[in-house]
Amino acid sequence: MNKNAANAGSGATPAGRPARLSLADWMPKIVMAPTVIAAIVCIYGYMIWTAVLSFTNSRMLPTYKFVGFDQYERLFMNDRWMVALSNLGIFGGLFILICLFLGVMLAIFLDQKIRAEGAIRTIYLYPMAISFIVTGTAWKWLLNPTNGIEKMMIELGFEDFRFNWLSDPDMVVYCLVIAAVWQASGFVMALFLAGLRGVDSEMIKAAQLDGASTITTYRRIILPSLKPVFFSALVILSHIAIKSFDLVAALTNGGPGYSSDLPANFMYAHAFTRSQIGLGAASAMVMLGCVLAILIPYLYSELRGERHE
Amino acid sequence: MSNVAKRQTSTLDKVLRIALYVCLFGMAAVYLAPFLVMLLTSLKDVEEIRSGTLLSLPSSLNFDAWSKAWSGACTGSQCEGMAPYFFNSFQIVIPAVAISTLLGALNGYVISHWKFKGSDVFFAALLVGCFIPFQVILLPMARTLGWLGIANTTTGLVMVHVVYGVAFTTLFFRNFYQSIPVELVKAARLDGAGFFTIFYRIILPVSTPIIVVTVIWQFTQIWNDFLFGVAFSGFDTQPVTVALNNLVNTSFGGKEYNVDMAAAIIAALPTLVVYILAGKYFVRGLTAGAVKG
Amino acid sequence: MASLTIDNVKKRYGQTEILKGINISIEAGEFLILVGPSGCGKSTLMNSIAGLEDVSEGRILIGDNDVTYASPKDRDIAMVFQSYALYPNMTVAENISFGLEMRKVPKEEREAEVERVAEMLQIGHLLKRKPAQLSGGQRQRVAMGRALARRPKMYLFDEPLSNLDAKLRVEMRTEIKKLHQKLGTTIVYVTHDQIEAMTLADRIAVMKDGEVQQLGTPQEIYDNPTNLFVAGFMGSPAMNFIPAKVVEQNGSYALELQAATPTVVPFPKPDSLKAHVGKEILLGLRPEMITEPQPHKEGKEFVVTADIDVEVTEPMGADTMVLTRIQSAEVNCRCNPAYPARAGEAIAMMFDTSKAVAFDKDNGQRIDN
Amino acid sequence: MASLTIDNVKKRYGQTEILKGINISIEAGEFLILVGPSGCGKSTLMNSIAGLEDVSEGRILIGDNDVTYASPKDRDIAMVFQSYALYPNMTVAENISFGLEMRKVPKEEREAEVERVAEMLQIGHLLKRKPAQLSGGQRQRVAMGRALARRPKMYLFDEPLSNLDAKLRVEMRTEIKKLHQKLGTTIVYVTHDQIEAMTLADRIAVMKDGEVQQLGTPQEIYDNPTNLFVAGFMGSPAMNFIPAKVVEQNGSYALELQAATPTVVPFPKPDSLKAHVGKEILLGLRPEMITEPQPHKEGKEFVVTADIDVEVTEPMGADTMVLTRIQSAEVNCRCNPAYPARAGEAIAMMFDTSKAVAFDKDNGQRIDN
Amino acid sequence: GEVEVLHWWTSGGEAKSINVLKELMTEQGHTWKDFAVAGGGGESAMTVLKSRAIAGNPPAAAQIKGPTIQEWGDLGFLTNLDAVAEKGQWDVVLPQVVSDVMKYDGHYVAAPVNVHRVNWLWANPEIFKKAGASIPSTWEQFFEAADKIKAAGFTPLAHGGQAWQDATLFEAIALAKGSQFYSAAFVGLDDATLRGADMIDVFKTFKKTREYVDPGFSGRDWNIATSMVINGDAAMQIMGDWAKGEFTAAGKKAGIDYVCYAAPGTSGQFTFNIDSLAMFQVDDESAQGAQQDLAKLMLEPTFQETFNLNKGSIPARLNMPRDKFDTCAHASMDAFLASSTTGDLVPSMAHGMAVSSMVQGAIYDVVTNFYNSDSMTAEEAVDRLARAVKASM
Ligand SMILES: Nc1ncnc2c1ncn2[C@@H]1O[C@H](COP(=O)(O)OP(=O)(O)OP(=O)(O)O)[C@@H](O)[C@H]1O
Ligand SMILES: Nc1ncnc2c1ncn2[C@@H]1O[C@H](COP(=O)(O)OP(=O)(O)OP(=O)(O)O)[C@@H](O)[C@H]1O
Ligand SMILES: [Mg+2]
Ligand SMILES: [Mg+2]
Repeated sequence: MNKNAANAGSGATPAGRPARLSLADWMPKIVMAPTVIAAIVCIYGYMIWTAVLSFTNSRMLPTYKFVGFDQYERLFMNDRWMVALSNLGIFGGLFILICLFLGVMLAIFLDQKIRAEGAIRTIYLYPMAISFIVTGTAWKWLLNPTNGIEKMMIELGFEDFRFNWLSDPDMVVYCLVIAAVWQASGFVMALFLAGLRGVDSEMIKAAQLDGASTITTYRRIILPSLKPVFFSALVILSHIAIKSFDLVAALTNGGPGYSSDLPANFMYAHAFTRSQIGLGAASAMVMLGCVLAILIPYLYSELRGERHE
Repeated sequence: MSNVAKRQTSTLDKVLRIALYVCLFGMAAVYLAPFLVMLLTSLKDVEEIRSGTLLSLPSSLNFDAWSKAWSGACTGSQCEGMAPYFFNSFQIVIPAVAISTLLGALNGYVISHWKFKGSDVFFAALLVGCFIPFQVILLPMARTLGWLGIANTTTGLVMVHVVYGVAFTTLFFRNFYQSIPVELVKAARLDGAGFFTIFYRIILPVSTPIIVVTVIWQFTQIWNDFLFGVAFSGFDTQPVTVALNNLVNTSFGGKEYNVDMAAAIIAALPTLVVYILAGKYFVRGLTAGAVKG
Repeated sequence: MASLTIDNVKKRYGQTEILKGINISIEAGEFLILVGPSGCGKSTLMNSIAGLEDVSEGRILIGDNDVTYASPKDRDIAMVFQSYALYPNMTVAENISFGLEMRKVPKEEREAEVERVAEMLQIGHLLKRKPAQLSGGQRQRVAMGRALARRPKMYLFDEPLSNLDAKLRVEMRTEIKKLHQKLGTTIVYVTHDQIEAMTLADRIAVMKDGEVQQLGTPQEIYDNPTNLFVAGFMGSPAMNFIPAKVVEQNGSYALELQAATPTVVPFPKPDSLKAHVGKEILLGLRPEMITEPQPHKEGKEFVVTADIDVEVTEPMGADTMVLTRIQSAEVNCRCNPAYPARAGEAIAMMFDTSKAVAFDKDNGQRIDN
Repeated sequence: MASLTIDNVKKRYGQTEILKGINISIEAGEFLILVGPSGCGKSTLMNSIAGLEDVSEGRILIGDNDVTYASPKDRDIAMVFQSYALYPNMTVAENISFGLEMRKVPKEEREAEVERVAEMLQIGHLLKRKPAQLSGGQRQRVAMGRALARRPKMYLFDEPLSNLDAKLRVEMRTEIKKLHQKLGTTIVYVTHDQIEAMTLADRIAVMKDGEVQQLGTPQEIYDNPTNLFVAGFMGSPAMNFIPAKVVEQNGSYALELQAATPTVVPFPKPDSLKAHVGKEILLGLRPEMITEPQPHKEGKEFVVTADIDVEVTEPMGADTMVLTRIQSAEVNCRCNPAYPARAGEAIAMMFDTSKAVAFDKDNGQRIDN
Repeated sequence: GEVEVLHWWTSGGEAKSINVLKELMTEQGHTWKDFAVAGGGGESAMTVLKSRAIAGNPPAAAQIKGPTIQEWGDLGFLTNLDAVAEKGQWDVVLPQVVSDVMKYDGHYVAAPVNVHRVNWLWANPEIFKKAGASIPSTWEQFFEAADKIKAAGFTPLAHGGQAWQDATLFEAIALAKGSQFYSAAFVGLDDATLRGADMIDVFKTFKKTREYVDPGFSGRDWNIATSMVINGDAAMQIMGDWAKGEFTAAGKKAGIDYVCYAAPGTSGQFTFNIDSLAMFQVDDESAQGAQQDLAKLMLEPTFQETFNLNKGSIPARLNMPRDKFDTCAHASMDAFLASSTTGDLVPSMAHGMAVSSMVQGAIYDVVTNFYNSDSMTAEEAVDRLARAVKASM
């Protein structure tokens, strides 16, 4: 399984390689072309456009009056933005960790030849199916101090039970985490389950003989071989975390005050509701910058490391 | 580890197994709770919702809210319920899912088995790209669609979904194909198979689990998308989420939570159906035992 | 170190019965070699012993413990898989030390052990590589290393040397032999290499179609095969089966071959032929027993010289195989390369029947036992 | 059918050079066997020929076409991978016919071809199975079948028989030989089996560490190795290298061995020793040239008998290997099992030096050429 | 011709009202393409509008109000309605404040549908009776009454913790400091006023109301808060006249089951919120005709009446028959007329009639954060307010 056979080859193509015009040789490139074009225009083109806007004082619609770094200055003077950023840190971190943990755990549990696997799997997955426009309401009720879980627990006899995170500016971000985990962890589970279903059974046998318990087999043998799946899951989860917009809009609408605001909401509110496209663009660029700062080193090590497997 | 032999179980094993089931069903209950709230609410009438607790059972089964949500509730000035919007959504979702999945599979295949100079870099760039907040691309995308003459059409929406979905589908497939031995592709090339033949005959048949995952992801994302749906659709091509949003945001004359909840469940039905159908293909992978070492 | 008893083990995949009631029992510390044609169920049996496949029927005992339903890790067995089954995400060193780690061996000991094993297998310079970066033979040695690093009750080796070059194979074979002598661990070993089988085994089990045909010491199997299959399977080139008629001669019984001219050859146990007088049987004679006439042997008991027709000659370095024909049967003769056998001509060959055996033509069973 | 020229091919993985400038050139229709120690680069070379790995330097020509950069499917080559690389999602039949399908062979022909190949490989009953349901040897045969179903310009076989039992291996070897004779297709074949190498090859290339050590006919390689490595690599058990002093004797030159008593043995090309008089060299003598004294040979030229110390005896069925020692060197002697060699005692052995070769002790090169 | 109308009048009453317009248009032989995007006070609808405008494909008419009309006018997207206005004598039938909002650069570009009064206090007389309190007409009275109500075990003030509701309450308190103060602060954005002692006072009063709302208020929708008053859980709510729809839907009668008063200290004052449809330039000629017809129809008394009866607001045009309207609406109409001459008619800051959306957003942020913060003092809040307003101008 010389995984890197193909890549090492491509890297080491001698300079003297004659240019060939056979269609077959071009096929991979042709196949990728639409995506490449789309990415260049619709991702990088727009990104640059946004970057340009962030240096203008665009308000309701884009204009090109440049104002230098004014928007960025205003952004970092803005208390609400700082709250949103720190919320993203807490929310994103917890959300990704808990989702990964739950997703892996559930996938492994489900992989134990469970009788009702299909049904359980669908139950874990279904939260993804329902738009947050409405589940937000259900969650709002559940987390509501006066008539949600708290009330249920009190009725069940736990008189002192208090659960008022939703109205506590310091705790409300954890409510977001709960709802987001509820929604996304099932998909992570599915992702890992698909990965588990492709693992070579001989390897597992070998580990059993080596004396590894089931848990160790998963931890040391199976999960490491699912590294690419972790990679997928991580990208997906950070994507969800960074773009969590509906969630906040439906569950807290940023409140109490703006204590549960996330950058995506901040950006949207400023760019569209408050006619401050310039500021919105600047906030988008900062978001993107944060992502890149974390993502690029990771990507680099992932794409390098994988060459030898 | 399904191939672990079934053997006579010791007491410990049994206890563990029971614990496992307890855990799984416990989690299932937790996952179900919000849904139960929604379901129960949808079966109550407005008065009961106001007075009862969240998980109290409805006094009588009452499907009025469901039929209203389906065909009677007002979404804007029309009062035709959710029904008409389903078709719009399907028109968007089916081609968008199909195209983005196919493109993702092909891209993943190229990136993992037909590397060329820059393909890895491009993959990284694509990934970075999927972190661009969707809100910022609304305006330039609107302009682009206007130029292309497909603003506010289904085609335009499909295109938008494909463009921003393909990064994820590529990611899924690439990471899955990474574990397919290169020897298989080599053998097929020697056998005289070309680029597409290898893809179709060798790679696709072992991709079922990842196709399932990708379709689930894409279908859900596109079906539940609101932002693009609202910004790029025409008045007659609005997807179901926009209708749901309109329906839910009724704030005049008392909120009909039962109808809202019923509508939400109805709106989620196609996705659920996809989960159930696609889930069947979550079979064990087939790569094992093909090669040595 | 523990004895192994396989008691009427059957294994079915769906309808097909792969193991049809295997009975083998060896002492603690014995070296058992499984041989048999491709697809006869050797790997399946190994997997069953290791507990990696459930048996459909029967029992497996290690020492006095019935382990039929024990989990693999409780059986304390190390195995080399035919398909290697290396952990692709671990380096060679990690692959080797994983089993030790699982048994809670301290880090320093593990490292020392990895070194030792790697040196023995000549893969010291590969310790940091991932399996995908190894050649076929190197992978196979890593698979070996993984098993050898441990000190289990029993080793299972499934064709562990098949992808190694001859030289390395000899060295590895010697290492395994030494290991066995030093530790005295029970070993079950699958090989297709006759020399491996003959030199390593305390006992050989010859399998065919999911059944054990014969279980015995190498010498027993070689000299005293119970049936045509075993006789034909062991030894390379295979034993010759020459149609021969049982004739009565001087009150004893002998065999008549249709060589270039009919020739009567003596038989070590003439009395066993009595029941078959006048019938045709198969005379089993190994190629090295049909050679160019050798002056120092001629005239001895059981030595007869006759002319036979040469069909093909095959030089093999040390010897030349001369392919001849007696009636319908091809007969291989092992000659000195200098012996001037030429295709199409008849030439004198010396038959040494002192170790000859005889088989029933119809059911393939030995008749001289 | 096409000739193959490999012109200074180099291959690097990152820093490490795996192929260090390979030069091989064979005629159309020749059968080339690659041998060499595990990890020396055989599979890498095969992959390069097939176009599955880009070479870092050098050229590869098939016929007169430079195919160095041609895509694999344009080279019209069929290959058996060392790791089989069966398509896991296809049945055996589909695996075999896939290549034909790709070449647009009509369905009936394909089916007929699958049947034919399957019968030849004795896997007819497995056609409907998936690879995961096969035994190791069966998988290997399917891999063979996949190549054999096609009629390419060239076949590449990478250890195609390693997991087969001896009998099947002989049969398959014969089939391959027949195939080659019938079709005359150029074949490159990797094997670790000496007999396969000797019997199949038109030419053998002995590789070591990414370099070709010698390219020649089997007989050349066996009788006339260019260096110590080739001499030691081919033949099993390996050629003995006995330290010997060059002495002048009767105006000619001979070699003195430190057997139990110093013994002088003649050498076929005495003049080549001239430059080394008084120095110690290595005498290369194959085990079959050191046997129990054989009356019919004694007294012939180049035959000398001397006593040597027996260390171990190893019965191998047809022969017994007697391991002896001359100075520091282990010397293998191939004796009749009846010869009463006993460990610890000295016994007479007959040295036949008619095919002996001599090597420089320091650089391992032949000195008698 | 065709008119595509982008709006967020999706809730029951509103939808019914807009259907009237639709029918009227259809009668005229036009096609009505309904593009409704509900939610969030039109946030989504605004997004759609921008995206459509930038794609070069704006709808014929869109629900835009207040200063936003000017912004769109600035960008040159709006069409001229002067011809219709002249025929319909808009300058005559519309009060000056209303017609000013509808004009860009002196030309009509939008048509109004209604006028909301925002500074209402809705009360449940039952609870007041039980608590022995009387309906407050100043903020001092408010807190007195609230204490009694609280003591009687009810929630004094029904409130939903969303930014715009906070701002609505805040603006009512500010209005009690006088229309001049209000205008200087929220229309003129005068720095001194924003930092002044009065403003500090406003913030303090504002914060004090926090003690009279129940703990579950955060994130609550306004209509839930209203239903607390309806159900007899809470005594009062400060909310615009759209709250009336909730009472009506619950079968409650004005003056009997519930009462409406001006917010404490603001009787005679009127914070207005005008809904309107702005007309965009479209290429198609028949569409242009339809557009003009639409503008004309919107000002017809029939439509104005039905729409406002449904929505709880009062007609934008003057001199309408008022017999179908209820007492609260009558009060509203009276106040509207009276205040329009005294300068007590002020645009609602909380509902985007006073300032641009940027400033409005900045004020929202400070107000809502202050209301939910335990530590921020009124002085700090005032400072932040002034700075935020400056920064967003
Ligand atoms: N991807 C790789 N990266 C680095 N080194 C590699 C890689 N693949 C193979 N090698 C090294 O290249 C050398 C040649 O490998 P190759 O597979 O050609 O050997 P081989 O002659 O076929 O050996 P064997 O007989 O064991 O199959 C080996 O030493 C191996 O470790
Ligand atoms: N999963 C399976 N389903 C059905 N038949 C199987 C399965 N696995 C193996 N077999 C069959 O069982 C038989 C025994 O297989 P096994 O691997 O034990 O053979 P083996 O003796 O090890 O052969 P080899 O020498 O070729 O490795 C083979 O004929 C094989 O085709
Ligand atoms: Mg096997
Ligand atoms: Mg190899």
